[in-house]
Amino acid sequence: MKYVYYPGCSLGGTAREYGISARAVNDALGLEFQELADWSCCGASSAHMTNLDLALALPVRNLALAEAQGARELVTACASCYQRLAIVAHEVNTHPRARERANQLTGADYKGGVTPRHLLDVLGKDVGVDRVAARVTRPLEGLKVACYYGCLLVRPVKATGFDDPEDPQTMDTLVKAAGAQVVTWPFKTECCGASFSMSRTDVVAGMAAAVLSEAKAAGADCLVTACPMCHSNLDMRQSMAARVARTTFNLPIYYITQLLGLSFGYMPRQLGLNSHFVKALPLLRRLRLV
Amino acid sequence: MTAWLDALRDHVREFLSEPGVDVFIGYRAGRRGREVPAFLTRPEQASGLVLGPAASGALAKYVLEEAAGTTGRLGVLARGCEALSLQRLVRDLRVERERLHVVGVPCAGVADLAKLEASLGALEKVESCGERWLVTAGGNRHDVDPSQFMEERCRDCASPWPQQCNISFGQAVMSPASPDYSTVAALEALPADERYAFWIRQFERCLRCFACRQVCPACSCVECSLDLVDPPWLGREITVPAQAMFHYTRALHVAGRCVDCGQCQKVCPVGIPVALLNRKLARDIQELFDVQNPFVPGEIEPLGKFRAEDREEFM
Amino acid sequence: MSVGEQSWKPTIVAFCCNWCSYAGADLAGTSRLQYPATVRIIRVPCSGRVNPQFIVRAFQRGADGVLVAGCHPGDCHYSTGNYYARRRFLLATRFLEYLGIEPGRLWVRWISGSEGHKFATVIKEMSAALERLGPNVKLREGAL
Amino acid sequence: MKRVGVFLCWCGSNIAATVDVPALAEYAAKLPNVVYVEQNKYTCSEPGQEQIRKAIAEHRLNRVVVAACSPRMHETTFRRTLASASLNPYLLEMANVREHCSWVHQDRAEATAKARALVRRAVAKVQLARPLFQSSIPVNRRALVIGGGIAGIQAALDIADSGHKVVLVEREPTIGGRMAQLDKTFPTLDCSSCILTPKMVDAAQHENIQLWTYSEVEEVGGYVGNFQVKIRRRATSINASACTGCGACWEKCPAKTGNEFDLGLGQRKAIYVPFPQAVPNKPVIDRDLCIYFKTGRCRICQRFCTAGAVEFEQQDVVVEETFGAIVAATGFEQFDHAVYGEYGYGKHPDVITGLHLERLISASGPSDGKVKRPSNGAVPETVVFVQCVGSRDEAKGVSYCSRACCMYTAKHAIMLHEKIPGVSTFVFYIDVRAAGKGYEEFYARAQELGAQYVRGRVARVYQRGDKLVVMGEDTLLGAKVQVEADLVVLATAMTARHDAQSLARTLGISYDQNGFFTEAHPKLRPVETNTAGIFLAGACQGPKDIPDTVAQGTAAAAKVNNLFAKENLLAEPTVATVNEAWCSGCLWCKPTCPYRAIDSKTISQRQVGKILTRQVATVNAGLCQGCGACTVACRTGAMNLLGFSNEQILAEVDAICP
Repeated sequence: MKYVYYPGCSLGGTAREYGISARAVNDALGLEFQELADWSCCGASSAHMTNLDLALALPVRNLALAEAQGARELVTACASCYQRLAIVAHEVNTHPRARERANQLTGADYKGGVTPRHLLDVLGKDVGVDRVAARVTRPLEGLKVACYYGCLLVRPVKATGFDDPEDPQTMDTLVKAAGAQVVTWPFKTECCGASFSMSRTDVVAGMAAAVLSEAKAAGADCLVTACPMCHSNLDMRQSMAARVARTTFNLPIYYITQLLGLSFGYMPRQLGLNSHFVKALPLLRRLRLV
Repeated sequence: MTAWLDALRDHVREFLSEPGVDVFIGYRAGRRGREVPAFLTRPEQASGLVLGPAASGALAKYVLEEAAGTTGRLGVLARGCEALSLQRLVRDLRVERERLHVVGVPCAGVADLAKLEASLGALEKVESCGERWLVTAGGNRHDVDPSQFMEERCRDCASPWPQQCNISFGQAVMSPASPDYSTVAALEALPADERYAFWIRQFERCLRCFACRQVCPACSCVECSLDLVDPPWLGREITVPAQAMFHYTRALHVAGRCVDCGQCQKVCPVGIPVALLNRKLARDIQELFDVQNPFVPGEIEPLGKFRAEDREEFM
Repeated sequence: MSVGEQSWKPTIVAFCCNWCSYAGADLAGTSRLQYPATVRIIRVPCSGRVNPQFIVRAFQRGADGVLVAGCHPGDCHYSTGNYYARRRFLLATRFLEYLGIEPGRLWVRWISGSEGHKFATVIKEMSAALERLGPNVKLREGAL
Repeated sequence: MKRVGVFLCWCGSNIAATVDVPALAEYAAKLPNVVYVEQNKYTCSEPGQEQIRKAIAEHRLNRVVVAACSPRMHETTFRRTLASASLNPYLLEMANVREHCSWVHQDRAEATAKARALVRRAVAKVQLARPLFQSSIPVNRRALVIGGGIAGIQAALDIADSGHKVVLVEREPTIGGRMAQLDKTFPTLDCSSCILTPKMVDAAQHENIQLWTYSEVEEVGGYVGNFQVKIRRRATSINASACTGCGACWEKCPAKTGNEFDLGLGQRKAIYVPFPQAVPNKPVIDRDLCIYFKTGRCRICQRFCTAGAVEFEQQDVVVEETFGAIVAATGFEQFDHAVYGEYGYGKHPDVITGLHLERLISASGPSDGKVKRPSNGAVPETVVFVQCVGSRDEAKGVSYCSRACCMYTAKHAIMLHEKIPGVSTFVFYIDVRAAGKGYEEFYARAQELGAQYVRGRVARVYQRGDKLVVMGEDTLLGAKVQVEADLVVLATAMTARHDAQSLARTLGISYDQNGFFTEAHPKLRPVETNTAGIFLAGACQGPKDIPDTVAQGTAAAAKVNNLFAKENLLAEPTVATVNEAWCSGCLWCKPTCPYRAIDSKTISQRQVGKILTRQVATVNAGLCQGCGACTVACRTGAMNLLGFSNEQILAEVDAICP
């Protein structure tokens, strides 16, 4: 299976381990990801708050590039990129004037023929749980995972729509396929406050604490996510959240591709499992998964 | 000579001897090699019945005139297209099925007599002989390949074997699974303007002689709306748009009821491809309304019924 | 393009069923929705009353476009009239196209009594589409 | 000689501001056969109408065109004007230059040009108008009421009390409907059963009412005054006249399932009465559940029935009856709030709906009136009510307000405070709508008793240990709030019956985008439908509470009585008619007629000295509603529609084009 792939900025930076683990998983599953040539920032997390033209033009530039390269879909692993691309794709497809404006701004001639997709959607639908399960060589037995989708991945339904916005399941089925145990918990799609990650760390600490507390209360010993924002917030801000909640969490935050990669038999280093703030390996060692 | 013709004559002779029988409609030999409609009322006339490639008319519609004001039974000879035409008249309640005695015969296509005459000279006789035709013309006998001289409408005949007959003679022939719409598709492939120009070229020749209507088994109205002065459906003025209106109306009036006998096109003195209009509508009816064969009269005509889940294009 | 051509506005003859589409047009009026003065409505009891011959008649007499509007399927005041209309016009739209009339000349739309907005939108869209097509000369008396 | 008068209305400035009426008058005067033109400020006013009457007399007008508003507005008015001037009312034609012209266009020149075309059309059509006369149809004074809830019961009683026969058809084994499920009613807190049960008994015992429970309407034909209705009376498997209602059968029946009446909170048997006060109080056998019907063995109920009333061999019976009028009172359903996964309905047993709570509070309910948590039977200490679950939510539910929820939630809060001392209740709401007599006071009382109203939506309900955590937002404080609750009660929207559309099609009435039946006019004809003789009562027309439902039931009955006050109805004369000379008798018109108004008849014709008999189509003018579908099926045009004739429409097309 071949896809045109939009990496986004995070996957080369703060979420480098997401980027490399995604490559590893794709290789293992025989997915061919061709990087979108000349891609640029999608404007995520700030553009739509500050400049509507920019918020429109940046994603359309990338969509138009994909369209010009003959792609009908554009796959991204970052939940934030995905959401921006999907919202704008929806917007220009439902409002001809928005498309005109975007084309005018970018000088492109985007016709609306590209559907942005998230990697999770591709893994869940195109590859399918059965094929993922078949590739597992080291089942993640004993790992109790809280699947955390965050607020961006499945909302708004009009634009995204690949999973239930209140109780999404894609990641759950994949984690189960990898042999881990999924806990039932209510905060799958709660916000972690990522947009305030830099500006209002006090707010973020409180919100992250709520998410982490619920995961812990539900019996999880780690969280899994498919969003670089969620990851950095829950991982990097975890100690601060623990102080706010006057507790210790000690909950490693994994990317879905890291867990899948691990179950496929990759070494921790090949998946960037050594680069987390909350140490990612001790738990795995304890369960004899590495 | 066709093998079953004697048996047919015997049957008709017997039929005409039965009480309450008014007439048998078949073909007899005419002048110049033609075979023309015959209206037999006495048993002894049966020996004069003929049926060969030169019988290029259509008998079904004569039933209407014969049935009007009488109550007796009517026999009629029917090839595939004529049998469908009779079904049409029955479905349109123009004649009761019980009054008809339909005698089915096979048909492998009739001769384009004008074309034969043009290439072989004055016709004297046209007979079928196995797969070939024996034509006597200009004093000579010719062995002719039927495919060269067959009427156009017979070439892609979808109903070579008559259905729903009281009795039939000869060997049954398989019908093709679906009518052939290739001529329609070819025209559809043209750009709109060219198609328009094509039809205008056809319609401007129209003499409004109404021969297409007169011969049509689906045009059996007591009074034709196109003859009426009031309401002025058509108007009296002879303009190309009015001619177009005529053909549009005629085609829509037979839409869903046309049996594709092809007579309309055959009788047109100026060669307008009238059947090409009928076939377009039939093709669309077949596709849009899931009608298996739109040329076979059904219980209710496709435009007289609907399904709630019919195709929706008008939201 | 001359000035005269630029100011040309199409003429639309609309057959509206009394119960839904005519009421929809009335609602557009009571809601003061603005749409081009291109449309002229002929009231019929039901879209099932519209004879396809009326359509060609309108083209003959100089209409640039014809709209047939009725209740949504399932909502016919007479319960089934629009279903017959739907069959007739599925056929007639294709047939007119076959005769070489541009597909955008005849529109059929279901417009309910509560869809004043839809009525106005259909007229706006249809007017714009006809302006792109230009005046109709096909089948028009005097143009041939 | 046609003498047409044209009356142009200014409608104050409604028309005149956009259309140049004087110019239009000048233009109209030149149209064929127009002999008189007049402008009025308000043609529909009494002086305006008087002018028409005067002009008809003075100028010997025999055709009238009024260019004014929509004929849907004033055609009847002006027809009456013509009639009062001794001119046949159908010699009128209106040009709609207001709704279709002055109100929707701004450019004066364009609007005036269009108005000219519209007047031209009307003048052309009116020339071909013929005097038409109403025909009369006898009225069968017997009514069918579909649905035995409070709306249907009320309508049936009111019709029956006026001396007319009524058949009340109910799908369930008992009448009573939703109201029977309720414990108390707002704002008076009357016991629902206490006020409903006597009415149910009245309906059952009324000499003019036939009660057909466990029955459904299958087919409706005919027309006002003469509906032919096929009703399926499902086999109850019980001989109703033999059964004493003793209850031995259901005591002994071994097959159990959740009781629908208690929304599954309690149990019922295969042979059952839905609730103790059911009317008729005779059981039915649920054949899908009954062991005998599934396996051929059991018959325990039959063995224990001393009256010998159990009849397994009963079959459904389809009866055909004639009615003069029909009242649809089929009620509503609860919104399927499964789409609100975040509220955890179905996942957490302690998340219930308002109707569940009614059954829990009800003394005759599965818990004998004790409010208990379904999960563990404990008495709840904290209860959260969530309003607008489905209502006012275009994204996931319906766009409308369900009207009754605010008040029944206040009622629930009041009742909980009365039943459970020290309970805390929270009500999450968008707005509180308490428009009704005594409603605002009722809402205030709920607050006084301690119900805490929180303005905001609930985002999530989840289980934490034994408790339900309700996360929401208080928009007045601008803060997130969390409540640990024992019970969460969802005020689910009232929606149309899932099969309402199919009943609408059977009845030939229309329904809105939400599936509620559409009234003929939202303000002025609220219980009539666009199909004459069919009326609406209760929540099948839209969400409403009990007082409104009862009022509508009575209103529908008044309309039926109104109809039944006449021996004959006058039918619109704009019907199809056959020109027998042109008709070929093919009868292809017949299948297109939804009213079965077309039949064939034999005519004799003299032709060339012979008498010919032949078949032609004929229209029953009483049955025909004038849709005209047949006219298009007729190729000759022998079938024509009076008032919308082929001649007229062709003339209109000719006149309206440039």
